[in-house]
Order: sequence, then C-alpha cells, then structure tokens
Amino acid sequence: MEIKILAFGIIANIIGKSEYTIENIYQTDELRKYLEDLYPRLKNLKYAIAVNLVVSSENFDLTNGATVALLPPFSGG
Amino acid sequence: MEIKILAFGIIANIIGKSEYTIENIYQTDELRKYLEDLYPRLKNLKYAIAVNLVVSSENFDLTNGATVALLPPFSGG
Amino acid sequence: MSEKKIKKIFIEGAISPSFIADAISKHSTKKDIGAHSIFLGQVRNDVINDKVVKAIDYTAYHEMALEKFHEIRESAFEKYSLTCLHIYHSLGRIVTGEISLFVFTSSMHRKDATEACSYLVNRIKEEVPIWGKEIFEDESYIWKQNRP
Amino acid sequence: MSEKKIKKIFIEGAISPSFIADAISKHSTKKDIGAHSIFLGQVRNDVINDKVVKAIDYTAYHEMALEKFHEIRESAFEKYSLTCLHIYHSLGRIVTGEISLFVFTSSMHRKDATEACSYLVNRIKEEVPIWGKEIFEDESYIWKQNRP
Repeated sequence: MEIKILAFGIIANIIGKSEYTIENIYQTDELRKYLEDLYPRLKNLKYAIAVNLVVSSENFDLTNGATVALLPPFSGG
Repeated sequence: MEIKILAFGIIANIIGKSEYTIENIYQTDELRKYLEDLYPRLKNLKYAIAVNLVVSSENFDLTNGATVALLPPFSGG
Repeated sequence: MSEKKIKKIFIEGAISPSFIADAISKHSTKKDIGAHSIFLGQVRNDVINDKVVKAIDYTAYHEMALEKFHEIRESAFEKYSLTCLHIYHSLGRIVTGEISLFVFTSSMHRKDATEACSYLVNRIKEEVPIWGKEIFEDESYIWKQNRP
Repeated sequence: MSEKKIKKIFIEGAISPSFIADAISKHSTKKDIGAHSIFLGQVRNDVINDKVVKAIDYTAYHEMALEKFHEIRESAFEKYSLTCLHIYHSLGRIVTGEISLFVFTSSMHRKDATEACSYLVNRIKEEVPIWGKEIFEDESYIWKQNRP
C-alpha cells in the first residue's frame, strides 16, 4: 500500500519536497495527523487535500497508488 | 429674436436639414408645438430638447442666440 | 469648448485591436494597478425585417457628447477607487465585426474596475447624444434603438 | 488527461498586449457578437512589511487546474448566453506591471458578457489550484493571499 504525495505552495516549503511516496496510510484524516506530527507548522495552516484530483472536506479512504495533493489556499489571478 | 436649431438622427431626416435658424419662438413648449405642426411625424417620436447643451424636461425660456438641439433617443455604443 | 479638460474620445472609424493593445501597454508603468476591466462594443449583423445590417453609421452632437463624457467620467472617479479610466467611441461607418466602443478602467483591486466599467457603459448608452444608423446590404437604413 | 476537450490555458511568462489584441481580432468574423468583456490581472508592487514586491512567481497543480478551468468554463456557458469564452493564466515569474490573467467573454448583448466575466474571475481566484509567490526586491518572498 503506497500513495503518492504532491505538495504545493507553502506546503512544499514546509515539507521540503514537492513529490514523494509514503506507505501504510489508509485515510485522509490519518494522513493529516501523520503530516502534522512530522511538520507542526502545518497545524496553523488551512489546506485542502485532493485525492486523485477530487477535493473533499470529509475523511476519505485512500487506495493503493492514489495521488494525494496537499493544497494551501489558492492565490491565482 | 433668433435661435439656432440643430437636428440630429431621425429628426434631421424628418425636418430635412440639420442646422438652421428660426425667429420669434420664445419657449421650448412653443417650439415643440411649432415643429410638430410643421412636421407631424415628430408627434410620434420621443425626443429631448437641449438649450445651450442643457436638457430639461420642463418648459424653458429661449434667449436670443440660443442653440437649441433636437435629440431623438440615443443609440451609441 | 469649456475650460474643463476634455479628453479625446471620438475616433473616426473603427477602434482597432492594436489601438486597444497600445492602451493596455501604457499601463505597465502604473505598478499600483492590479485589475483592468475592458468593455468592447462590436457591430452585429442583426436581421431587421428580413434585411441584414452590414454597418452602423455613427454621428454625435459633439459638443454636448464631450460634456456628457466628462460628467460621466468625473462621476465614476467619485464613486469608485480608480487609477485610470479611458473611453473611446467611433464616429462614421463601422462595419459588422468591427469595434465601435472601448471602455477601459483600472484599479488596485478588481471590484472597482469591474463595477466602474459596467457603470460607464450603461451611462454612455443612456445619456450620451450619439446616434447609430443601421445600414443594410442594399444601403437602406434604420435608426438604431438601444435596449434599455 | 481526460477525454474532455481541455483548452490551452497556461502561458509561460506574462500575457502580452499583442496576444490580447490577437485574441480580440479573431472575433471580428463572429458577426453575431455585440459585446466583449475583458478582465486583466496585473502584478502590483505591493509593500508588505516595508518590502516592495517586484514579481510574482506562479505555480499550479496543472492537471487539477485544467479540470477546474474546464468545469468553470462549462458552468459559465450554462449560466450565461455566451458566444465565446477564453481564459489564460501565466505561470513562472511575472514582474510588476505585467499581466498574469486574461479572461475574455463575448455575447450578443452586454449583460451576459459582463456578468460572465466577473463570475469567471471570482471562481478562478477561489477554486483553481494556482499559487503566487510574491518576490521582493531582495529576492526574499512571501506566499500571496487572495482577498475574499
């Protein structure tokens, strides 16, 4: 069980990389906790999680090979 | 006592000229009546009268040398 | 002509895309601008009583129109927080597909530029003494009527 | 990439006035268009904690952004009666005074083009995964935050 993590904007700065894989994380809530333990600065940041391009504010099951993107507030335009 | 008449758009078509002078008309209401008697098609047309660039919907005194413009509905843009 | 600074508004013939590009370019030195809003009026090939419009011939009561443009302009600067504001209107014959009105507003944040642009277009259509004569393909014509 | 027709949206570097002029020109053959509405986002030299912004570096989550642009585009066509709709957004470093967003709507009558243009700009700013990094004169930076 492996998922691909994509980090954007300030989250890529905080994590120190923009693309990597992690193993044995099965839900988005679990992923948030895992990341916030590793990178406490994420706790003070509002960010969305997109799983295979779909953003959901609810807890979401992760499947093997899923692409999970960490999205800080958008600032295009 | 002389005033200058400027006619625009469809009113220039109806009157057949766009600039001329008339005498002895002292108020805008009187001017409307005078013109509508001469050119009955004006009766079915909504038009504004500007005296020296100022439009008023009320009856307006005309002074010697005034420029009086006959303005059918605008269609710029 | 009054003492007020009356800007050049009328353009003989159509407003070209390159004229619009030049107007945009000139704002690259104004670095406090964050948003531009542009409205362009283009001549349509409307069908009226089975005849197709091929051009509009614009005339204006010049002196009064310039005063009105000035008044509308001042009022927009009062109502909205604008950096810049430009208005150009064509006179003469503009064929279908060509541009006859160009309204251009700029501001720090988008709300002012956007709302001011709509405000200006509405007031221009309603209050400025300009008339469009719609010319059909057989050279007959009808005087244009703006929608409310 | 999905089966849906995804239009080219992203432009590497600033959007030039001549690119905008070309986009306008292409519409002169569409003779049922009466109104164009254009929004341009220009990079401002904001002052943040006494430092002056000299550029914005834009990055995007490409794949998701293109899907979002597509969804927003379809929704605008459903809500408004539009003839055309174009969106372009810059990626990479855009210096102050340059243009990074170009939204262009066209319709028969002005209300549709104008309202659709504002609708699109609002949704793009809120929903499309693009991030701006504001670069100061000393090359330090801060992540941009859009106003609500």
